[in-house]
Amino acid sequence: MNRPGWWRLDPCAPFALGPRTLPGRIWTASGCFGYGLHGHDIAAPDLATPYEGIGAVVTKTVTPQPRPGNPMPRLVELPFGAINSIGLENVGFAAFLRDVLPELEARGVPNVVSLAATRPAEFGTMAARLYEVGRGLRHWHGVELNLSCPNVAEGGHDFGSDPATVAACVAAARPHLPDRILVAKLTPNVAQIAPLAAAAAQAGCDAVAAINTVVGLDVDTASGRPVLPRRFGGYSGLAIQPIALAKVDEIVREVGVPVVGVGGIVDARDALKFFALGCVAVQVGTAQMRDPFAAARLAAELRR
Amino acid sequence: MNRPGWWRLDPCAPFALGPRTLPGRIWTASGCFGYGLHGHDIAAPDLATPYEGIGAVVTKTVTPQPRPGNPMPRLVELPFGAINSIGLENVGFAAFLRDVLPELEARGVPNVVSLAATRPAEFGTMAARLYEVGRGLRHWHGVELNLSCPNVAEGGHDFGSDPATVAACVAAARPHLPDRILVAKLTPNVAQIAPLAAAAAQAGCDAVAAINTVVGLDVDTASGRPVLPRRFGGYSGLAIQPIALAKVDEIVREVGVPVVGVGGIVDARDALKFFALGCVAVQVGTAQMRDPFAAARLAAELRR
Amino acid sequence: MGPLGAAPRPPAATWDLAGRVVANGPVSQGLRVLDVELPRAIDFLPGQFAMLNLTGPARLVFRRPFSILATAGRTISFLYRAIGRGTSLMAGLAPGAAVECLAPLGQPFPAPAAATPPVLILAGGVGLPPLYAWFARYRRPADLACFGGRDLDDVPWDLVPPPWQVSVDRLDGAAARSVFHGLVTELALACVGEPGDATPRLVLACGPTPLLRAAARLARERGWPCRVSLEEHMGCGYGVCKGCVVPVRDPGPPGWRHATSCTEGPVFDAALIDWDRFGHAAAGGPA
Amino acid sequence: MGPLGAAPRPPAATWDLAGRVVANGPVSQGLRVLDVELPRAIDFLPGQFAMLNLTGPARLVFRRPFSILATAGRTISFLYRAIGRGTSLMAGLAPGAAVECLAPLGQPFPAPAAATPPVLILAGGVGLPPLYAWFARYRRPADLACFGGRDLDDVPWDLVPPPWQVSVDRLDGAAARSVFHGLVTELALACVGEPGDATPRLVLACGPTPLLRAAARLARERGWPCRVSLEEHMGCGYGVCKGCVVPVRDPGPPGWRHATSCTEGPVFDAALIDWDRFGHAAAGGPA
Ligand SMILES: Cc1cc2nc3c(=O)[nH]c(=O)nc-3n(C[C@H](O)[C@H](O)[C@H](O)COP(=O)(O)OP(=O)(O)OC[C@H]3O[C@@H](n4cnc5c(N)ncnc54)[C@H](O)[C@@H]3O)c2cc1C
Ligand SMILES: Cc1cc2nc3c(=O)[nH]c(=O)nc-3n(C[C@H](O)[C@H](O)[C@H](O)COP(=O)(O)OP(=O)(O)OC[C@H]3O[C@@H](n4cnc5c(N)ncnc54)[C@H](O)[C@@H]3O)c2cc1C
Ligand SMILES: Cc1cc2nc3c(=O)[nH]c(=O)nc-3n(C[C@H](O)[C@H](O)[C@H](O)COP(=O)(O)O)c2cc1C
Ligand SMILES: Cc1cc2nc3c(=O)[nH]c(=O)nc-3n(C[C@H](O)[C@H](O)[C@H](O)COP(=O)(O)O)c2cc1C
Ligand code: FES
Ligand code: FES
Repeated sequence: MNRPGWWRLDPCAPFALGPRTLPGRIWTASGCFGYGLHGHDIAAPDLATPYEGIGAVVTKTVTPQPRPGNPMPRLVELPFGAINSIGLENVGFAAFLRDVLPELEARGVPNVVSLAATRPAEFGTMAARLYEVGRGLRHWHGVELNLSCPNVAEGGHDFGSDPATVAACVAAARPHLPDRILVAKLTPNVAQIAPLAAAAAQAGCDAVAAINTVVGLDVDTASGRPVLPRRFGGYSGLAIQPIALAKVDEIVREVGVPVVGVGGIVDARDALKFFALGCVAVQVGTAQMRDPFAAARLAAELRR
Repeated sequence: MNRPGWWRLDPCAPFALGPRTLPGRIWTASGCFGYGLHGHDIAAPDLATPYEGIGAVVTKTVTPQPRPGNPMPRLVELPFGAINSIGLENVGFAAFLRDVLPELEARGVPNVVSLAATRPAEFGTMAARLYEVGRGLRHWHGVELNLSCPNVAEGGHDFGSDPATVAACVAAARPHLPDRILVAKLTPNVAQIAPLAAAAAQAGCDAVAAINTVVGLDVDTASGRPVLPRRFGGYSGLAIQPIALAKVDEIVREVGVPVVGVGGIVDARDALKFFALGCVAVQVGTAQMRDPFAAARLAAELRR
Repeated sequence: MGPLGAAPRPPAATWDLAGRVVANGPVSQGLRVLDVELPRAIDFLPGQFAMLNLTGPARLVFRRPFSILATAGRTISFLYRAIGRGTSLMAGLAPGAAVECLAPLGQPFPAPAAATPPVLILAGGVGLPPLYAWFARYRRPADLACFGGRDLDDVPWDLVPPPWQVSVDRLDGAAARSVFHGLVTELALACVGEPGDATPRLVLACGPTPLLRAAARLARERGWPCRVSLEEHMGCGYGVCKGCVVPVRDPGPPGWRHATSCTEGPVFDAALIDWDRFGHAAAGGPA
Repeated sequence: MGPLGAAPRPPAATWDLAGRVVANGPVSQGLRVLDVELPRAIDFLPGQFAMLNLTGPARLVFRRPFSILATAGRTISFLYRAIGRGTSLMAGLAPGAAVECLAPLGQPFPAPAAATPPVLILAGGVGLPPLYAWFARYRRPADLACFGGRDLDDVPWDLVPPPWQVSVDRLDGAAARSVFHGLVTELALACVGEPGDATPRLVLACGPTPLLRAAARLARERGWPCRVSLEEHMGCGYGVCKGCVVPVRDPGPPGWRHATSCTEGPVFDAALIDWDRFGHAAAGGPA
């Protein structure tokens, strides 16, 4: 890639976001790099670990109780993207605090914890407890509220598409995170995303992340039935990038809250598009599943 | 393609839709095959004309007045789709009635006329005049209301995302088309498409067409600016197929009005997915721009 | 902390390497071997796999999992059948073509210890590689290996020379070779004798799901231990997406949990798999 | 009814054909010629173009327009430079590769009639094909042809032998050939002499936009007719998408209209183009 003339940032330099300084602007997206513990055993000729240059791993979303997730198949590959219906499988908040968070700290993985719940107040409870456990940790930088998972029957779809609910969730978590960032991750499955971003900003978040997956469906032509057991899933990958860019642009121009761009970022050029629109950081999702070094290589290339 | 066992329809056989019998179920989408007059000079070894087996050409959308459309560039190619901002360039309703409609009849091109306007009442006026001119024509089958073009500042976006306005447009046109089909083409840029389809159905349309283009944006990394002069455009092509399938499924299962499927249909397998979900017909858009014989070959393959 | 993904790691670290095709050709009518030269040699244990991808416009959104057949120096080999988009594109790779290779991954078949009973191998079609690798590396005189192919032309004879036993589902025309006609589980039964036979066995199986179910049933009936390698759909192959889960029995309340097959497997104790929950919803008519 | 797309059709019908590459190689450091064998011979007029596409995973969402350089029997030839995704993939096509070809399309350069003044050709880089074809088919003794390349290595010498005149933008080192150093419009001026020169000319130009603007200005200043072939972005190439418009002067109220360059062009009367409106918004810093 030829570095364009307008590009000045060092994406691997520390930068201030809300009350905190984050180590860099290239993050991995929630659900696409596990809890951030799988990278240490993977090596490559060009990079020692997949964490090199990474500003934050956003963890798989954690819910108050453990969840077994949806039945298989959970992934449909499409020409330039995928539809998933993982169903928020996770170990649950308690196990996360006990087993995962200390391990992330021990291994020095910069992280943002993604949380989901079915009622706004639960976000407050989880944020408070997380801060209790995590306040002394150097590598825990904050919380991302997953307000948008379209796969989960209770919550999900309608939950995150109402500005008042978005505001309530942010407001519930904010007081418990005095020196950690609070990011609201928004759904793109709305006519206008700016009102959601405005609600989140007003309720006190430090940034919004846009976008989560787009509602999609694929049909198995042999059977004539939807491929996923729950019919719908979340569409991600390169194919949704133009939609993500449109939503990001809408937020940047209408609301002005800091935006973390996510959706279809595969390589350095893709990331540049989001930075060009004014994003303060970007997240690599589906591409990280394919290439453990996707985000790290992207960061290295943007740095050159 | 192996014909799946569940597939029984002959897509090139006449079928009843509302008050009319249409010659077939494979149509071309509005804006992607002009006014339907460009195919006669194109030949291929396997098919004499691009119209073979086609149930209807949906014309480029016609507006009350001629429109010069948007400045160039108007198209951005992406890996599995495109973003367009043509801006409804068209010759205007009067020139269409005078020059195009008789020519379509003379050449025997089965057609559905796509109309757009900025106020619901205008749809009534245009439908009435069209019927006056067209009632004696054999190959004019009806009207598709373009309620969703996201490129046009006045109208477009918000216009088609309000169920009441959708109902008003359909209600205005309906009485003037006693023996012609009336199709409402819906925007996907809403949280829920079923309410729009329900409003259109209740107001008396014979079918809804889903989907129009998805709002998208692309950035030129060299300059850091959006590629299209108006920033946003309409995303189409294979990449939006999962979104189209999801919207179609939502309508079929929640509303039950006949659905004409459109969005990312490139080949016979793609069309089958829409028929599997219950569509009565499908439209080929972006693929028809690349391959003048796309719809005709698709029809031939589904027929075998 | 299995469900967290930090499953017990195999000795070798995983490498993300850019390889080059050195050979790619048929070893039977339906099966092909792909040899890829990597920038460095990697260690693997039989049963471990690699995630492969093409480059350029044919690059796939997700890599595809393939069991490692063998390695020799910096060359790594795979046995495959062209059944879909990725494997068909793979079949078109010419020498020199670039291949992305993440390997080795996953839990291997157990290496034999002194107390390990004689092994009974059941390999079906493209399920051969992990068991070919096991047999080549660990084979002891009493171990038995059975391979099942579709028909005589489908059998990669050079990979399954005697003492491999071979069965075919269809036996057309005159059988030039002496092969068993029937399922590979039937062949295995013929080899181990009636239930009365006293020799305990460790069953190792890889192949289509019906084969795995049959192997698990056989082992259960005889009271033998059994390990199966599951070919579940995968997204990442390295534990981060949860797109590859299999239901396994669990002491906890619901009685089962989802195991991550790329890191906890692909080799599982057959007795732990919840075979009733296993497998996807059956196909039917259109919605 | 030009804006309706039913522009006056050239004599030959357009064919949608599946071709095979027979040759694909460099004719200069930057330029390449692609020869495609079609299932049938097609007629074309100089200035007409084809819409090409690759097949398989490299298939593009939109075909790409290329002027027809020449045909011989069932073989059709194109001259191109690898500048982006499509043309780079095109450069990688080996003999035997499949190519989709929709041709011929568009309005040609005018054929000379008895009253046609001597022609002055200005061709820049990949703007050569339509004018190469014109010169090869129609050339009369008084016609003049000028080709401009980037530098000596960029010139496809075999395609522009004398009487073609050649200019280069950059002249590095010792000039082994006698070429003009400067813009192709400067070369043309040197050929036709000062404005006082009485001979009228018909200017035919194809190449980068600055060349076209300069050619149009030159013709306007001398009062000469001028036809230019515009290389506008295209979606369909056959008139249905309106993705290729150019602003042209119009007698109607706003004084201009959008012409569809794939059917009304790509060859236009330079005097009809609204050069002030022509060309895309200039690039700037990030939004
Ligand atoms: C651990 C592991 C090891 C494997 N080892 C080998 C091997 O050594 N050799 C070999 O040929 N194959 C092996 N496979 C299977 C191989 O990964 C799939 O055949 C391959 O991913 C198919 O890719 P495709 O793009 O050709 O098919 P696709 O186009 O993706 O799919 C074609 C069809 O196969 C189905 N399918 C895809 N993947 C799987 C799967 N994993 N299980 C069941 N159905 C599937 C799809 O639903 C579809 O119906 C292994 C799989 C796993 C998980
Ligand atoms: C009628 C006509 C005849 C042509 N004849 C020839 C020919 O004979 N030989 C030849 O080499 N080229 C010719 N061109 C130009 C050629 O079509 C483009 O170079 C080609 O489409 C680029 O495709 P790509 O995928 O390589 O580039 P892309 O990756 O699509 O684009 C690369 C860069 O070029 C720009 N670009 C793309 N298309 C055009 C265009 N048409 N005009 C200006 N900028 C563009 C893009 O915006 C981008 O910046 C012709 C164009 C037209 C309209
Ligand atoms: C397999 C998978 C699992 C995901 N899980 C989560 C999740 O748990 N929480 C969340 O907020 N987003 C989740 N996402 C969404 C991604 O974080 C991201 O927003 C989306 O995929 C778009 O980015 P991408 O195109 O780069 O993948 C998931 C995406 C995928 C593909
Ligand atoms: C270049 C272009 C122009 C279009 N013009 C119109 C239009 O005038 N009216 C309309 O209703 N839809 C228009 N559409 C939308 C298509 O009819 C179709 O709904 C959409 O492109 C999705 O289908 P596809 O993915 O097959 O292209 C246009 C699409 C494209 C790509
Ligand atoms: S394939 Fe991603 S977790 Fe196993
Ligand atoms: S390129 Fe489509 S109308 Fe000209």
